[in-house]
Amino acid sequence: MLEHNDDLLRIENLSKFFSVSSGLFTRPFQLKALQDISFTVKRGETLGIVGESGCGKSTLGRCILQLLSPDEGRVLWLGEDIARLPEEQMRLRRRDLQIIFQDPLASLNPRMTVGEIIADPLRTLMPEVDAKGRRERVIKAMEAVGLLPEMINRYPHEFSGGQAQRIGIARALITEPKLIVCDEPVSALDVSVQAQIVNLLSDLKQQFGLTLVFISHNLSVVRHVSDRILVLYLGRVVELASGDDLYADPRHPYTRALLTAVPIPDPRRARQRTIDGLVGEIPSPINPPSGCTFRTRCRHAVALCADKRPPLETVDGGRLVACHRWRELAVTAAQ
Amino acid sequence: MLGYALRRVLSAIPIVFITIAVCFFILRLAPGGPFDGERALPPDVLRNLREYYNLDKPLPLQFVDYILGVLRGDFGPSMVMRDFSVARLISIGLPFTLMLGFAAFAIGTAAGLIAGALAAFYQNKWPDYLLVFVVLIPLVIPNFLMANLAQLVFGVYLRWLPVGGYQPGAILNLVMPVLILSMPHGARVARLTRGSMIEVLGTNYVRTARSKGLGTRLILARHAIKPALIPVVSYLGPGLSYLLTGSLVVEQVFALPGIGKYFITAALNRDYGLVLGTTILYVFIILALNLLVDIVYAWLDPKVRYR
Amino acid sequence: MAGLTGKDAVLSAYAEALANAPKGRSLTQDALRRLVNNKAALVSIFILVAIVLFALVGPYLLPWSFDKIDWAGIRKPPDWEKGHYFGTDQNGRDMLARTLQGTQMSLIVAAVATAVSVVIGVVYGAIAGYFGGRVDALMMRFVDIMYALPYILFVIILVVIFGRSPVLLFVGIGFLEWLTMARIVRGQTLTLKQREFIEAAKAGGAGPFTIIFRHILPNLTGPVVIYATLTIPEIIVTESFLSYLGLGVQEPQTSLGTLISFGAPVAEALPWMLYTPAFILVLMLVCLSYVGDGLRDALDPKDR
Amino acid sequence: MTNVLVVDDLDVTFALHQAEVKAVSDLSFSLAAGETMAVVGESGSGKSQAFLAIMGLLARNGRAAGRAMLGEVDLIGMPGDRLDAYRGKDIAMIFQDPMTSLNPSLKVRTQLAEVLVRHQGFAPDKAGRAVIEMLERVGIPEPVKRASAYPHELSGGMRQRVMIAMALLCRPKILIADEPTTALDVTVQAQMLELFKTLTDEFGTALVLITHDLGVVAGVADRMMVMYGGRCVETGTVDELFYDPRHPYTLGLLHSTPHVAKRAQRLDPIQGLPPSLERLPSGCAFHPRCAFRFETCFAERPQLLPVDGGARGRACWYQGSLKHEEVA
Repeated sequence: MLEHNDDLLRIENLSKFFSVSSGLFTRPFQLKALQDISFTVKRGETLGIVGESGCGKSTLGRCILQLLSPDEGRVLWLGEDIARLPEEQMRLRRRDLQIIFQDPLASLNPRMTVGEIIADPLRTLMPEVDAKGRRERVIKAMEAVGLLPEMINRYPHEFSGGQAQRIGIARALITEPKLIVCDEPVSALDVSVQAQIVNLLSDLKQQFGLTLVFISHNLSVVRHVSDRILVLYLGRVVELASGDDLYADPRHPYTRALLTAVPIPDPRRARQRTIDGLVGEIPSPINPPSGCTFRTRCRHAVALCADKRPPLETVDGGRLVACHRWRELAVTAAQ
Repeated sequence: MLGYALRRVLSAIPIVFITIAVCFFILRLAPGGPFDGERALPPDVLRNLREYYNLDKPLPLQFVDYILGVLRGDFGPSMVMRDFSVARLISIGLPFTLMLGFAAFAIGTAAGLIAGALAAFYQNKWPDYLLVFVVLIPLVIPNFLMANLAQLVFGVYLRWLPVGGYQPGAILNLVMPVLILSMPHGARVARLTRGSMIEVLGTNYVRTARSKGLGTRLILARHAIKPALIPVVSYLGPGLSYLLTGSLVVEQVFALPGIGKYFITAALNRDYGLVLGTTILYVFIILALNLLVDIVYAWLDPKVRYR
Repeated sequence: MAGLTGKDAVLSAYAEALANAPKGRSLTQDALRRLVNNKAALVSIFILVAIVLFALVGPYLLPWSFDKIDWAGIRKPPDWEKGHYFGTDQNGRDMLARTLQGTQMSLIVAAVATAVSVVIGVVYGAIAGYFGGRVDALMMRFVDIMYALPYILFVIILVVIFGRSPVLLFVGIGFLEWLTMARIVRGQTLTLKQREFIEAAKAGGAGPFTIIFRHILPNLTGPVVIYATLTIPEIIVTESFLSYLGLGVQEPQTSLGTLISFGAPVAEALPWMLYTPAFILVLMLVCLSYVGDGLRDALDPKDR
Repeated sequence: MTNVLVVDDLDVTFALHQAEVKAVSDLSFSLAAGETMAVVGESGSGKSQAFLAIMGLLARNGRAAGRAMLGEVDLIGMPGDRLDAYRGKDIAMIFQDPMTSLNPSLKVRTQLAEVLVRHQGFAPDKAGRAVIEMLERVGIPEPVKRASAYPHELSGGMRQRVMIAMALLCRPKILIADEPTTALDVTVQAQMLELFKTLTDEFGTALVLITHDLGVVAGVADRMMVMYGGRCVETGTVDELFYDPRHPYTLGLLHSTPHVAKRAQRLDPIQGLPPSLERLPSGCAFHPRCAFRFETCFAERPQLLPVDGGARGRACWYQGSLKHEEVA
């Protein structure tokens, strides 16, 4: 297998199934949350992952961190498959891989002080650091995220959402990780605070040389922070491209529809544009459509789309797209 | 809905069976027995007794015999009241206990629902405070004490009602027992109703109903009552168990000829046959009523049916 | 964070200073503050403490012990000169001494049974909740069945089995009382398990035991404390009820229920024999009920 | 154009266990027939409470003062049973969470038909037919089947469509939509906003769109009102406020909102946190976060005054220009 030096993380054919059981005696059925996902994350970049609710983006984030273990495929961290690693060995890698959550208050243990919360990963992941060293690191981390060190002995319920999110970020930073998965880090925050956190993340990324996987349903935010963007639909990759390419020239009809649906904070433009309205809503992942899963909402669907699943093709400049008709559609779009 | 009911009935059968088995073996394995009198019985008498009561066979066989008997309605002989079969004793006491229980259940549930709904509707106004306080009384005073106090006040001091005993037709003798029995049940129902009603009145969908201009009466009748009843109905099952406890007490205190009195006498005398028979019967009744409650529940909450 | 650099000395001095940084208020402290602000609960706590102290110490201060017979004072109303402050019973025993002994018994029984039920309930509930899936479904189905069964009959069967050994009897009652606790703990564990801070702990490399002891159990103290305060009165009532029926504590030992059962039939002639134990019992139960409500409001400030 | 709703000096206060909290202060505005007005603000700005007060739907501990004239009648302080003649008929409301805003134990048909029975005196079967028609109108496929469904059998977007259908049954003069698309995915949100546009146009209904998302506002609204700390800080047409904001908070909001079509290097957010209503800052509530503040802002509260003698207004002491370069 060819390894690029700048590939920090490489996901290969990853699938994750959940068995949904309704009762003690009924047979559980499978929900295919993720199917055949492959992509790489390069050192120092920010990879955005977007999709509607239920598309599997959070599951993907958790599979990267082995908080959920994938059912199929490999998760290569620096060339080593961590998907089948026993938990004790995985623990050694965890200091490099951290996560920030959506609900800032729910992600903090209400019975622990801020200092204890931030120091928690240090205790298990870096036992060589003594209590004094831990404290120093905690204070440094707090300063880095813009929290006053005087708050170290406070409890989470005394903080607002934005401050709580800063605590969560400090906890993720404490082990000096290489990669942080940000799972909807700003969607629970007020607009003005959301912008502060977005800026904070990009500052920290520069300062500490971080690589980010940024999961969000908000395309504007993803666009703002990401170098490359991965679009998921019903547990499959439909398109992967650099942020500029994706927004300037979306190849998959789903991406195009998503983009036109994003609200634009600019009245004149907003009034001018036509929304490429998707029909209906996302189908149930328990019983996905045959062939291309997007075909039920796609205006360009033809018979082929129902019969055969489109492969993920590499198109110009390392972009990926999974659509039978992307070529024809690109021509129509150009006209 | 029908399928749901059927499934519930079928799943109750093993529970009855398991309960019978557990009670049977616990009681058979327990140290001591009905024949451990003050003086030891001669060995051959004891042997005859054991043979008569079917105690000489191996345990599993005894169990099979017992189950077969139960299926025929035969709960075996009483070991202490020698001339009576358990089934006969039960058939004397059961109708009375059921009557007492149902009367108390009906009165308590109805009163509790009305009181709770009123308290919720007048939340933090005087009817609410009054009801919350009144409801506390039967909850903190255990009902055997309540029964004794009521006997003393209404029977002995005021002489309004008979102190105890019962002959067929003596309705007045039942007033105190039924009310005493219904009070804690009613109080719990009232508390639950108040709590869940307040919760429902604060939900978004009641707000939606108000935003439609439906008017208080319609909102209560159509939008609030059904969901508010859900926790109350799910309490009614365990509530029946509480009523049963109460009925043991009430029958004892007021010297009423119900099954509870036999049960206590049997327990005191280690009359295993009678204890077992009564327990099985109670379990059966309670499971049957619980089943009914579950079905009502499914009717109230459409989501349950699809589980 | 890049490694520690030249700022080390400054930083470590700063860290020292911050060791004394202003302490925040934990959830528990907040709850206690709210509890203290609740007057009914506060008064109830004082009364309860007084009752407990008096029940434990009182017998040593009284001129009569609970089983001593005063042949000169049988069936006598309260008599301060002879030291029968609450009168005597048919056998000439001091009612106050007997009531205190009965209270002691009720309290011990309640403590033992509550402890047993809390331990079983927490362990059972945490296991069911943490492992989830079929284990959980099976374990909780069992609890559902137990719930539907007539609890008091099983207590009575236990009495029959364990005979007259009060300790065993109340361990037995504890064994039957844990159902609610198990349900609550299981439900809480299930919700906590899905909370993001548990995932954060996992991402921080914490193993299952660290998660249970450091992250789940501390967050269960609220419901467990509330449950325990609600169980104590329930067990006091159960015990007094059994004793009242003649199935519980036996002579010369006594309990509030036994005393009431002796007092009730003669209440017309010797009212003090009923009212003394009845008053203490009801007072305890009322106080416990206010404390329980107060704790619930204090620990769950949502609806205020 | 005639005004369908005129609000004057609306105050909303909540009695909390220790103190009284003012959620809305001195709010005045008017709503013209058929127009769409957006009310923008972050959490705690009082935007929802103001309209719940107008609808008479405040929580038990809430109290409203002032006037809200729906034609000739004042809705504030009107007892619930009299309000019911207008609620759902002339003025309707849609809430954020379609999951909990529909009654889980009643079928969709029941919840819709009752509005017509109550306000239009329809017989049940006629109401039933009208319900199906309206469901079809809001874009629900197989309306006959959906009408007999319980809310939990529908998807989030479908439930919000049901809510819209319910609110529009009586063709109200005013529709208040409180964060109607926040819980929905972008694609469904876009469908929903289109639906709002077409239906309110068709029925001549004035729409009040309460939201925190400036993107939603831009595409749909004619006019907007920005709220902060329970007060209106700036109001005007959408174009005026987006292209020429005169209040630092409006400007800050615009700079905080990421734009999908542009990749700015950095957002320029407002510093600090939205205030808690229990501890509102003195003077202008925005001053602790404001880059243009000076002494007056700490001590005195600015009034909402007309700008350029036109219809727009703002509440700010700063008289200079808010050009982007000048932001510190």
